[in-house]
Amino acid sequence: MLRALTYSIQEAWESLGRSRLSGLVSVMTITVALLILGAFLVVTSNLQQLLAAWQSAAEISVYVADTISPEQRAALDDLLAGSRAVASHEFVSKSQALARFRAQFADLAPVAATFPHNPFPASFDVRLRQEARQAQTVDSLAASLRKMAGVSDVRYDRVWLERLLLTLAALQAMGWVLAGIVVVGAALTVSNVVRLTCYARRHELEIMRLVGAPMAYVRGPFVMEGALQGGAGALVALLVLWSGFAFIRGRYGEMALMALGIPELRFLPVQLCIGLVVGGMAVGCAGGLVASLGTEAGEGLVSAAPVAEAQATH
Amino acid sequence: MLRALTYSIQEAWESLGRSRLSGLVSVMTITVALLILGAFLVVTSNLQQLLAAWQSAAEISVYVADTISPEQRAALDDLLAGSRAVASHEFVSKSQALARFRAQFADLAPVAATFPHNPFPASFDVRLRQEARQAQTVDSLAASLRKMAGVSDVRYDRVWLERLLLTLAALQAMGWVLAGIVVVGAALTVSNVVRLTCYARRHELEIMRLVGAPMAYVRGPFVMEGALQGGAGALVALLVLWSGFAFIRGRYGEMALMALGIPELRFLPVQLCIGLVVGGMAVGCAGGLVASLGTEAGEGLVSAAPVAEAQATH
Amino acid sequence: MIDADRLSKVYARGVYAIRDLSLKIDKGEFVFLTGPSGAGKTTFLRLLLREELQTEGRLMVHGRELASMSSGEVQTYRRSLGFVFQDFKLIPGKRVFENVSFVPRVLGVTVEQQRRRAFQVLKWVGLQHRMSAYPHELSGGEQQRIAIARALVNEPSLVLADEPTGNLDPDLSLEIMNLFREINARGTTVVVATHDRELIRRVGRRAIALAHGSLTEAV
Amino acid sequence: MIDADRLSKVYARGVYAIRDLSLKIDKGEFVFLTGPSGAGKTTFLRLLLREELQTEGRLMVHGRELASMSSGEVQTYRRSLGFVFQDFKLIPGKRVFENVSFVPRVLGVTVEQQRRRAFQVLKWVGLQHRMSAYPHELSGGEQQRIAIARALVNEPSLVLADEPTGNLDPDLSLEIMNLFREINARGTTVVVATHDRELIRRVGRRAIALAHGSLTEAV
Ligand SMILES: Nc1ncnc2c1ncn2[C@@H]1O[C@H](COP(=O)(O)OP(=O)(O)OP(=O)(O)O)[C@@H](O)[C@H]1O
Ligand SMILES: Nc1ncnc2c1ncn2[C@@H]1O[C@H](COP(=O)(O)OP(=O)(O)OP(=O)(O)O)[C@@H](O)[C@H]1O
Ligand SMILES: [Mg+2]
Ligand SMILES: [Mg+2]
Repeated sequence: MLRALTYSIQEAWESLGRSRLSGLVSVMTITVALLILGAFLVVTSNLQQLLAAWQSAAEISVYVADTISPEQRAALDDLLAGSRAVASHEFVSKSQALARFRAQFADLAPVAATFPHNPFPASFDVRLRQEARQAQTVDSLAASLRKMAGVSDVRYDRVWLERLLLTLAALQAMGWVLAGIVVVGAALTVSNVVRLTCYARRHELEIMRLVGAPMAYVRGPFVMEGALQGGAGALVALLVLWSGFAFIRGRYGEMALMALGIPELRFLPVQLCIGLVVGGMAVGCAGGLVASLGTEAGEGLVSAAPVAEAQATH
Repeated sequence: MLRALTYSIQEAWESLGRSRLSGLVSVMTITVALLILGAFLVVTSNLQQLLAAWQSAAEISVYVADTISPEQRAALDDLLAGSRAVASHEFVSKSQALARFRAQFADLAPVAATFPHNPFPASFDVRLRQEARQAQTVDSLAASLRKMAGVSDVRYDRVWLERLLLTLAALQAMGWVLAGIVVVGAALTVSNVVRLTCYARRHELEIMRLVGAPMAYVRGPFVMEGALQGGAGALVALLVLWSGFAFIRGRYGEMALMALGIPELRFLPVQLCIGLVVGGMAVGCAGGLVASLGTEAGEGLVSAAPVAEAQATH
Repeated sequence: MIDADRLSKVYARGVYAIRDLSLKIDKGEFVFLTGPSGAGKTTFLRLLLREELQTEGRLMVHGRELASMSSGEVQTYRRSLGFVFQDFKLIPGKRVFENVSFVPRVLGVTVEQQRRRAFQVLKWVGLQHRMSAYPHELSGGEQQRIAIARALVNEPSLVLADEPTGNLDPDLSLEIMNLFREINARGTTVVVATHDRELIRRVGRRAIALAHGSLTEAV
Repeated sequence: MIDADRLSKVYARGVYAIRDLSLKIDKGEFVFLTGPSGAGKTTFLRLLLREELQTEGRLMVHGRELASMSSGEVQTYRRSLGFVFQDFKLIPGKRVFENVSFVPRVLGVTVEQQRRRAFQVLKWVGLQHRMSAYPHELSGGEQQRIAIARALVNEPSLVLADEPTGNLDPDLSLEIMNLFREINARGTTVVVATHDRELIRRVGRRAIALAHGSLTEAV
C-alpha cells in the first residue's frame, strides 16, 4: 500500500513535470472556476451584511394620540412584544420626533422655530422579522394595531417594503442562476481536464490493465494528480481573490463602510477558505477517479477515435 | 477551393457526429463562457439605466432669498445654463416648495396648516453631468453660486454624492474584475477544447502532412468545427439567457420597474446578440486555427507524450 | 497447461475469428502458432490473455476456466503472464528503461529488484546501450525487442508472443528464439505466433497451424 | 531518379543512423533495401519522404535537392509519393474504405475518382470484403495491407515501402511483391525496405544492403 502511494506520488509529479503547459492549463481552469465561486461567496456575504443594515431601518410607524394613557401604551407595547412578526420596536416621544425633524430637515430649521407648539405625534418604530416580511402579514399586523385604543395612525411604506422584498428575491434568483452556471461550468471544466488526463495517460493505463496491476496503482496517480491540481488551483484562486479583495478594500473600503453602512468589508471566513482548498482537492480527486474509471471501462469519456485506437492492432 | 470547403464541412460534421459527447462538452463549455459574458452584459446595461435614474435626482439646491430681483434670478439662471458641470436646472417657487413639503410629509399636514405664512424659500434644483460629478468640481461650483447676489444658501448632500461616486467606482471595478476572469476563463476553455480537438484529429493531420495535402484541407475542418461549435454555443447561450431573462421579467418585471424606477428591463440589443453569435463563431474559428497551427508545428499545445507518439515508430 | 475445447470466437458482423478449435499445450512446452493473415492467431492469444471472451466452447489455463474468473482473479492471472504485443504498446512518454521497469513497478516489486530485472532483460535483447532513449528514437526492430524485454521482465510462467520477430532480420530473430528457448528450458511455457516458416523450421518445435480459425495440421 | 551523395544523418545523442551513404536508384527501378535492425533503412526512407533532413551530404530526387525545397514544394513533391509506414498509421476513427480514399480526398480528387481508385487498390490487396470495418477490427496483416493500398491509391511515381510484409505470411508477401512488380512494370519506381532475405531471393531484384548506416554489399 505504501509502495502504491509512493508510486502514485512519483507518477503524478512526473506527469505534472512532463506536461507542464497541460498541467498549468488544468490548474488555471480550476483556479478560474473556484475564483468565480469564491468571488460569488465574498460578494454574497457582504451583500448579506448590507441587507441586514437595510433591515434595521424602521418599517412600520405606529402614531400614538397625544391623549394616550400609560395603560394603553403598555398594551400596545405588549402587543408588539408578543407579535411573532416583529423583530424589535422602539418608542419615539413627541420631543424626540421634533428633534429628529430638526436634524433631518436642517433647511427647515427656521420653519420649526415658528411652530407654536410641538406638532409631532409620538410613535412606535417597529422593525419586522425577515420571515414575516410579506405584504399580507404586514397588512394584518397594521390592521390589528389600528384597532388598538390610543393609536391615531399606522403608516408603513408599502413601496419600500416591496422594494426590499423584490431586491431580496431578485438577488436570490440571480444568486441561484449564477451558482447554477458556475456549477455547470465547474463540472465541464473538470470533465475537460479529466479527458485530457485520460488522453495523456492512456498508454500507461492500457499496460497496467493488461499486466494485472492492482487498482491502487491504476487509480492512484490519477487521484493524486487530480488532488495536486485541484489543491493548487484552489490556493491560487484564494490568493488572487484575497489580492483583489485587499485592493478593493484598500481603495474603497472606508468609503464603502461609510456609504453603504456595512460594519466592515469581510473576506471569506477561514473555515470556508480551508473548505475551498479541500473542496478543490476533492473535486480533483473525484475527477481523477472518474477518469480512471472511464478509461478502464474504455468508453464514453474519451471520444470514439482514441478508444478505437487503444485497441488498435490485433 | 470549393472542394476543400465541401471537405471541411463534411469532416467537421462527421467529427461532431462521431464524438458526440466530446462535441457536446465543447459546445456546453463555450455556452457557459458566453452565458456568463451575456449575463454580465444584461445586468450591466440594466444597472446603467438604474444609475441614470438615480442621477436624475436633484443634486444641488440653490436657495434664493425672498427678496431676489428678477435680474438677479436671470443672472443665476444664466450662470447655471453656462456651466459645463450642470446637466439641467429647474426653478422651484415658494408655493411649489410648500406643495412639495405637503406631498412628501403628509404626516405633517396639520403642522403645515399652522404656518402663519409660507416659510419655504424658492430654489433652483440643479442636476450635474456625470463627468462633473467629482467632489472638487461640485465644491467650486457651489462656491461661485454662493457669491451670487440673491442667493441665501447652497446645499448639497456630500454623503449622497460620495455614495454615488463610490457605487459607480465599485461597480466599475467589479465589472473589470469579472470581465477579466471571464476572459481568462474563456481563453482557457477554448484552449482546452482546442487541445481536445488536436488529440481527436492528430491521426488525420499526420497523414495529411505526410501526403502533402494543401493547407486548406488541413486547416479547414478545424476551423469549420470550431465555427460550428462556437456558433452553436452562442445560440444556446442566448436561448438560455433569454429564457432566464423572460422568467425574471415575468416574475419580478413590473415590481422592478416600479421599485427601481427603471423605465423597462432590457435584454441585449439585437446587434449585440448577433455580435455574440458571430463572436462565438470567430472564437471557435480562431481556436480551430490555433489547433491546426499547433498540431502542424507538432509541439507545445499537446503535451509531450502524444507528440512523441505522433512520431512513434520509425 | 492450456486446454481449448471447441473454442469459437465471433466478432461483431459475424466474423468467425476462431471456429471450433480444440487443442492442448502442456506445461513447459514451446509452441508456435502459425497460419496466414487473419487466421485467428492474435485472437487466440487475446483469448488467453482474457482480453476477449470466447463466444462458445471452453478455454482452461492452469486448470481454470478463463471465462468464469472474477476481475480480481483476472488481475492475479495476468500477473503470471508475459505478453509481446503485435503493435508493441510501448509508452511514448517513458524512456526505454522506464518502459521495461514499469511492469514490476506497478506490480509492487522493490526498487532494486525492478532495476536488476530491467537491466538483465535489456541485456538479453541487446539494447542496454539504448536504455535512456525514448521509444520514438528507436528503429522498428529495436522497439520490438523492448516489447519482448518487457514481456520477460516479470519472470512469467507463461509467455505469449504475437509476431515477436516481424520487424527483425533472420539472425536477430533466431537470437530472440534462442532467448525464448532458454526461458523455456527453465520451465516457462512459451507460445509464439509467427508467419515465419523458415524460423519455425530452424527452431524445430511443435507448430500449430491455423486457417480461418481452425486447425489445419499439427506438425 | 534517386541520387544520394555522401549522405549522413545524425540523430540527437550522436547516433549515426546513416553514415556517408552514396547510392543511385534509376527511374523505373525496383530496389530492396535490407540490413539488420537499426541499420538505417527507415531513416533513409524518411529522408526520401523529407520527414527528416540530412546532417551532411546531398539527396536528390527527380534531379531536385530535397533539403532546399520550400514547404510548398515539399507538399507538391509528397503528392507524387506513396509511402507504406512500418507502423501503418491508419486513422482509427475512419473505416477501411475511408482510410484509403482519404488520401485522394484531401488532395482534391473528384468523388467518383476517389471511389474508383479506392475500390481498385482494396481489390488488389484482397480486402474489398472488409471495406466497412474499422482498423481495430482487422488483424495485423490486414492492417498492413490497408496501409499498402493507401500508398498505391494515388498512382504515385515513387513508392517507398517500409517493411510492408513484416506481418504477412510468405505466400501473401509474394503476392504483394507481385503487385509492386506490376506497378513497377507500369513505370513506377519502387523502393522496399525488408529483412526478409527469402523474399528478396524469390523476387530477384537489386538489393541494397545497409549496416550501421553504410553500404555493405550491392547484390
Ligand atoms: N475486433 C474485431 N472485430 C471484428 N473482426 C475482427 C476483430 N479483430 C479481428 N477480427 C477479424 O478476425 C480475424 C482474425 O483476426 P486475428 O487478428 O486473430 O488474425 P491473425 O491470425 O492475428 O492475423 P495476422 O497474422 O494478420 O495478425 C480477421 O479476419 C480479422 O479481420
Ligand atoms: N529520432 C531518433 N532519435 C535518435 N535515434 C534514432 C531516431 N530514430 C532512429 N534512431 C536510431 O537510428 C538508428 C537507425 O534507425 P532506423 O529506424 O533507420 O533503422 P532500421 O534500419 O529501420 O531498423 P529496423 O529494421 O529495426 O526498423 C537506430 O539505431 C535507431 O535507434
Ligand atoms: Mg495477428
Ligand atoms: Mg525501420
